[in-house]
Amino acid sequence: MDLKGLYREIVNEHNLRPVHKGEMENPDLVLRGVNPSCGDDITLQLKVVDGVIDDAMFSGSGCAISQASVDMMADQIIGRSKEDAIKLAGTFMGMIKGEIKEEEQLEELDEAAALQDISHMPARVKCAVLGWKTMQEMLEHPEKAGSVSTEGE
Amino acid sequence: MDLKGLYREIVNEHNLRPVHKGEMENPDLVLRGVNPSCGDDITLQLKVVDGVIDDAMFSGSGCAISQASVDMMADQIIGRSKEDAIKLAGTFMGMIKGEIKEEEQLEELDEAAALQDISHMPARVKCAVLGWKTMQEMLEHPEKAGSVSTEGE
Amino acid sequence: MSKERKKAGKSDYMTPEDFRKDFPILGKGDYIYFDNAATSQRPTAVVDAIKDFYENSNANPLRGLYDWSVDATERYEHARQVVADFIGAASAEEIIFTRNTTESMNLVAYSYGLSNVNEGDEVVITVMEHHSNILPWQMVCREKKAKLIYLEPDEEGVITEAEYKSKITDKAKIVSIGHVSNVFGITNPVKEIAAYAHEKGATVVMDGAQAAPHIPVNVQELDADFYALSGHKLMAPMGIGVLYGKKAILENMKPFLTGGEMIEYVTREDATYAELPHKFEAGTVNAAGAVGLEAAIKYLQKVGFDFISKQEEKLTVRMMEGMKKLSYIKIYGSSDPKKHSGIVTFTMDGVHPHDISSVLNDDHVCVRAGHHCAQPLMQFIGAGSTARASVYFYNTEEEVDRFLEHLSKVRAVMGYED
Amino acid sequence: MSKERKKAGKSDYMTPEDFRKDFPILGKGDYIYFDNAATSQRPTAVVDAIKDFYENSNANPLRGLYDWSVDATERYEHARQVVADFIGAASAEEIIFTRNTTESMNLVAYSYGLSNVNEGDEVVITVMEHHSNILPWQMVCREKKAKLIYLEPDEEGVITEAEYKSKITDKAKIVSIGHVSNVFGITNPVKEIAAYAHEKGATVVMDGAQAAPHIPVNVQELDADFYALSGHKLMAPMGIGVLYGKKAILENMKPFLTGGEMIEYVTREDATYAELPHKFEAGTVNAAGAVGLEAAIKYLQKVGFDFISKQEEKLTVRMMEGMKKLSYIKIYGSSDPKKHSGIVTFTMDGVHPHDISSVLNDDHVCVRAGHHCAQPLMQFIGAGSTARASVYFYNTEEEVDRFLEHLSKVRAVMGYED
Ligand SMILES: Cc1ncc(COP(=O)(O)O)c(C=O)c1O
Ligand SMILES: Cc1ncc(COP(=O)(O)O)c(C=O)c1O
Repeated sequence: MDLKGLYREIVNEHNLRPVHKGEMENPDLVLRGVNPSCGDDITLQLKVVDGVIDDAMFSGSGCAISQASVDMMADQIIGRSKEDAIKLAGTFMGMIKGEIKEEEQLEELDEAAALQDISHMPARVKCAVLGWKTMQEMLEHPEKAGSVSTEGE
Repeated sequence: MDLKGLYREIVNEHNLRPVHKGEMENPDLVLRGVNPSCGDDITLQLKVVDGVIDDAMFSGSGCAISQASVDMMADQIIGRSKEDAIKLAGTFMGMIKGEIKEEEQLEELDEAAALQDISHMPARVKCAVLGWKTMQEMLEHPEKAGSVSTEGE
Repeated sequence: MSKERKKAGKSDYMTPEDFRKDFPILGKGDYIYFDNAATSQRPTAVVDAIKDFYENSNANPLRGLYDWSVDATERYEHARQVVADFIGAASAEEIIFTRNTTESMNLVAYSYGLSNVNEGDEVVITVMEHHSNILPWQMVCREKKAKLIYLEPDEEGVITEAEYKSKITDKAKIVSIGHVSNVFGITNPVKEIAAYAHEKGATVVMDGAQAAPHIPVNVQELDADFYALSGHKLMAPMGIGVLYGKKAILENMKPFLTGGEMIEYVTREDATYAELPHKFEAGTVNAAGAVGLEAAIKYLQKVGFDFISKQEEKLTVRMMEGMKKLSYIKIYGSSDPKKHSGIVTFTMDGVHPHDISSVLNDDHVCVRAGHHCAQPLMQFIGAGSTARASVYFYNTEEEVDRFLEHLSKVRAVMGYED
Repeated sequence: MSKERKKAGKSDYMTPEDFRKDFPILGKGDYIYFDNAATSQRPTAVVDAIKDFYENSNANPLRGLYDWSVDATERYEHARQVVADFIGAASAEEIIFTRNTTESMNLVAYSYGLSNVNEGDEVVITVMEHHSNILPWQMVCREKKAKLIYLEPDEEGVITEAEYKSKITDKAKIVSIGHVSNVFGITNPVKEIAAYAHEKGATVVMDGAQAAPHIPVNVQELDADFYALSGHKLMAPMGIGVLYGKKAILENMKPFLTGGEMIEYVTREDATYAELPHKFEAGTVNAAGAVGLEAAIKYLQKVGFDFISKQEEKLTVRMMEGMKKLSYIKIYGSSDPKKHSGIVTFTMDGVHPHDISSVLNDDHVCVRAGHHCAQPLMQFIGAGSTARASVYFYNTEEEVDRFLEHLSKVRAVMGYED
C-alpha cells in the first residue's frame, strides 16, 4: 500500500489543520481514549441535543492517523442521531478490520472511508479506530463519560 | 564400545556373586551413598585397624555397574592404608572421567581398571563411581560416617 | 476410491513408511527410537518452518510498525489461533505461549494458586502425576498451609469414581490431573473428574503433556479451567509450550513473569498490564518456536489422530503380547494394550532398568529407564525405577519385533541362564 | 599478509559484505534493517545448528541412557560451557539457561529478591532500565514493603559517580543496572557501581541484554553477582536466554520453577533439588536453542568484537552527522556517537514517531518507534514516544546514506514545507 499517498491526500490535511480540535464549553459527554502502545491520547467531547450530536471536538495528542481519523469522524457524526453514530462506528471498524468492503456501505463513511487501506496495516489499526471506539463507548455507556475536569486528567 | 562384553567379562560376576555384599558386625565407619537419578543406593561399611582397612562390605541395591564397581573396590582397598585408599579413589575417578589413561597408573586399580570404558558412557559414570566416592567421603570426613542403625534408614 | 476403501477410512491404508521419510533422523542408522513419551522426533516441515521464519520475517514481533515485524506478529498470532483450534479453545486470547508444560503449571500455581488457595484448603492431584504437576502444588500448599491430597489408581491404573468422589470434597480449591499418564499411558477420566470437582467448587487443571500428541483434545468439552501441553512432545521444537486458561479466569489473575511486552503503562512506582494473552507473555516471545509448533500441529493433523491411535494400538498390542512371553518381565498399568497410549512401562527380574536400557542401547534400541519424573508413582507401585518403551505413529511392527528380539536376550547378557 | 596489514589488525580489512552473505534475509529485497536493538538477524550457521541437532541427536537430554540422549546432553552442556567462556564465568555451573533476559530477571527477583529484601530495604535501579529490569523489582518492593530507588543520568546520559554514591546507601540490598541502555546506547559504569554497591553490602545484578552483542563481557572482572542476557539479540534463536549467577549465591537460593529435571528426590510431601545449574532449569530444556546459541556465539567470535565496534562506530558517526543536518531532529543521549553502541534514538518536530516509522517503512526502512519498553525513561526525557535506529556490524554505510535520504523526506510527506 502506498502509505505516503494516504498521508498526502487525506491524513495531513486533518492532522495539520484539524477543524474540530480544541476545548468545548460545557460538553454533555467527555471521554478519554488512549492507545497505550502508541501513546495516542485523546479526549473526545460531545454536545448532544435531543438525541442528536450537535457538536463534537477533541483534544490531546497522537500520531497523524489517530488525529486525522478523529477529526474526520467529527465531520461525519455531527448532525447524526446517537444510534446512527454508533452504527457508523460499526461500519468504520468493520472496514478497518477488513470485514466490510462493499462500496455501498462504505459510502456512508464519506471521507473517512479513505482510511480503508489501514486494514492492510495491522500496526496502525488501533490509531485509526481510537476516536471511533471512544465515541461508541461514550454513547453506549454515558455513565462512563464524565466532565472534562475529572476525566481529562 | 561393546558394553555387552564388559558385562559378560567383568560386571556380571561381581553383580551376581558379590564377595563383599552383606552386613558387617560392628563396623568402624558406615556411610550411605546414593545416586538419586538412577536409584543406586548403597551403604558402605569399613573396619579400620591402625589406619589400615581391615575389611569392607556393602549392602543396598542398584544397577549392575554400581554393584559390581563397589564389590571390585572392596577387593582393592582391603589391606590398604586409608591414605592409599583415598589415592586409589582419585585414580579410579580420574580414569572414569577420562583424565587418567596411563597404563602404569591404571595397573594400581587391578581388576577395577576394567571399568575404564565407562568413561565413554557419561550416563553410567555416576554408577561406576558411587562406591569410590562414598569410600573417599567417609575416610576424609569420618565425622559423617555414623553407625548403620542411624545412617541406614 | 473404491467403496470399501472409503468406508474403511483413510487411515487403514496409511503406513508409518508414508511418514518416516519426513523424519531425517529416523533414516540414519538402525536406531529404534522408543522414547517418544520423553520427546518426539521433528519432521522436516517443522525445521523448515523455523528456517523460513528466520529467513523471511525475522523481527521482534508485537511492537514494530515495519513490514518484517508486522509479518512476524501475524505469524506468531496465527500460530496462536492454530493452537486454539487444535485444542478447541473458545478464542485465541485463551492461549498463552510458555516454554513447556512445566512452566505452564508453574504459571498456574504461582499466579492462580497462591492467590486462591488458603489455609485449610485442599489441592487434589493423583499419585500418577509427573513432577511438574506435583512440585508446584507442594509449593502452593507449603506457602498457604493447605493440604495436598493424592488420588490413587487401582491395579489396572484406573482412578475409580469411588476414589475421586471420596477424596474431592468441598475443601478442594484446585484439582489438577494428568490427562494421560506418562508411566501407565492410561487416559484418566478427566472430564468426569472435572464435572465432579466443579460441583464441589474447585478449579480444574489438566496436564495434557502426554495427551495432546495422542488423542484429540477439546478443552471446552472437557471443561478444563486450565490445560497445559508441551510442543516438543508433538513434534514441535523444544522451548515452546502452551497454557490454555478460561478467559474469565485469566482476566482475574495477576501476571506471573513481568517485563517487556506485557504492560500498558509503566511509571516509576507501578504498572498496568496488557490485555490477554499478552499479560502472561513477558519479554521477547519465541515467535519462531510458535511458528514451529503450528507446523507440527498441521503435520499431526495431516497424519490424523485416527491413524495415530490405530498405529499405536497395533504396536502396543504386539509389544505387550511379545513381552508376556518373557515370564521375567512385569508390565505396569492396564492389562489392555489399547489403554496404554503407546507407553509400556516394565521391569525385568534381576536386572536393573538402567542396565536394560544400556544393554538395549548396545543394539541401538532407545528406551528410557528411571523414575520418569514420577517418583511418588514409583514409590506407590513399589519399584525404585522402571524401564519404558514408548512408540509413536512413525514406529513400525518390524521395529517392535526387533525390540522384542533384543529384549529377550538382555537377561543372558546380564549373566542369567533362563 | 603484509606487515602493515598485520599491524593494522584484521578488522581493518573486513567489511560487512564479508558477513551479509551469511544472512539470507539481508539479501532479500532492499530492506534496511535498523532495529537490531530489538532483535538481531540470524546467520545460516545458527539455523543449520538447530537443524543438525534435530536431525542427528534429537532426544530429551539429561535423563536418557541411550546414545541420542547422551549426545543431546553433551551438546546442551557444551553450549553451557561456551556461554560460560563467552562471559568469563568461573564455571559452567554458574550458567542457567532461561528463555530470555526477562525470565532471567524474574528468576532473580522471585528466588533471590523475595528471600533477601525486607521491609525498609532499598532496591536501586536506574530510570534508564528496560521494563524487564523494573517490573520485577516493583513486585519485590511491593511484596516486601521495600523502596525502589532510581538513579538518573545527566544530559549526556551518564550516571555520574555523585549520583550513584548519593543514592546507594547501606539500605540497598539489591542494585540492578543495565550494562548498555537500549535507548541511549550508553555503557553504564557497572563495574564502578558494583564495587561501590558491594562496599555497601548490596548484591549486584546486571542486565546485559544490550551489552553482550556489542562489547566483550567478563562477569568476574565486572564483579557481577548476577548477569542476564538474551540469545536473540546476539544472533541466536528466539527462546533462549542466560542467567549467570555466582555459585555461592545460586547454591543458597530456592528454586524458582519446579518440576522435572530439577529434583533429586520427590515424595508425596516434599522434594530435594538437583545440583547447580539444573536446580533452576525445570522441565524439558530447550537444548536445540542452547545449541543455536553456541553457534551464534561462535559466529560472533569469528566476526570479533573489534570489527563489531569499529563498524558500529563508523555507522553511528555517519548517521548522527547526517541527522544533525536536519534541524528538526533531536537525538537523545550522548553527543558522542562512539558512546551509542549503534543505537540512535530521536524525535522529529511535528511528526509522531509512529508516523516516522510507517513512512520509512514505505521505503523499506525498518526502525522502531514507541517507548522501547522504557516508559520511565520516556517520562524522564519528556517524550511520550521516540524513534530508534539501531545498527549492527552487518549494516553498511550505503544503508545509512539511504536511511538519511529517506529520513530527510519524512517531513515533506507529512505535509511540512521546510
Ligand atoms: C536493556 C534490555 N534489557 C532487557 C531486555 C529484554 O530482553 P528480552 O525481551 O529478550 O527478555 C531488552 C530487550 O528488549 C533490553 O534491551
Ligand atoms: C504427563 C507429563 N506431564 C508433564 C511433563 C513435563 O513436560 P515438560 O518437560 O515439557 O515441561 C511431561 C513430560 O516430561 C509429562 O509426560
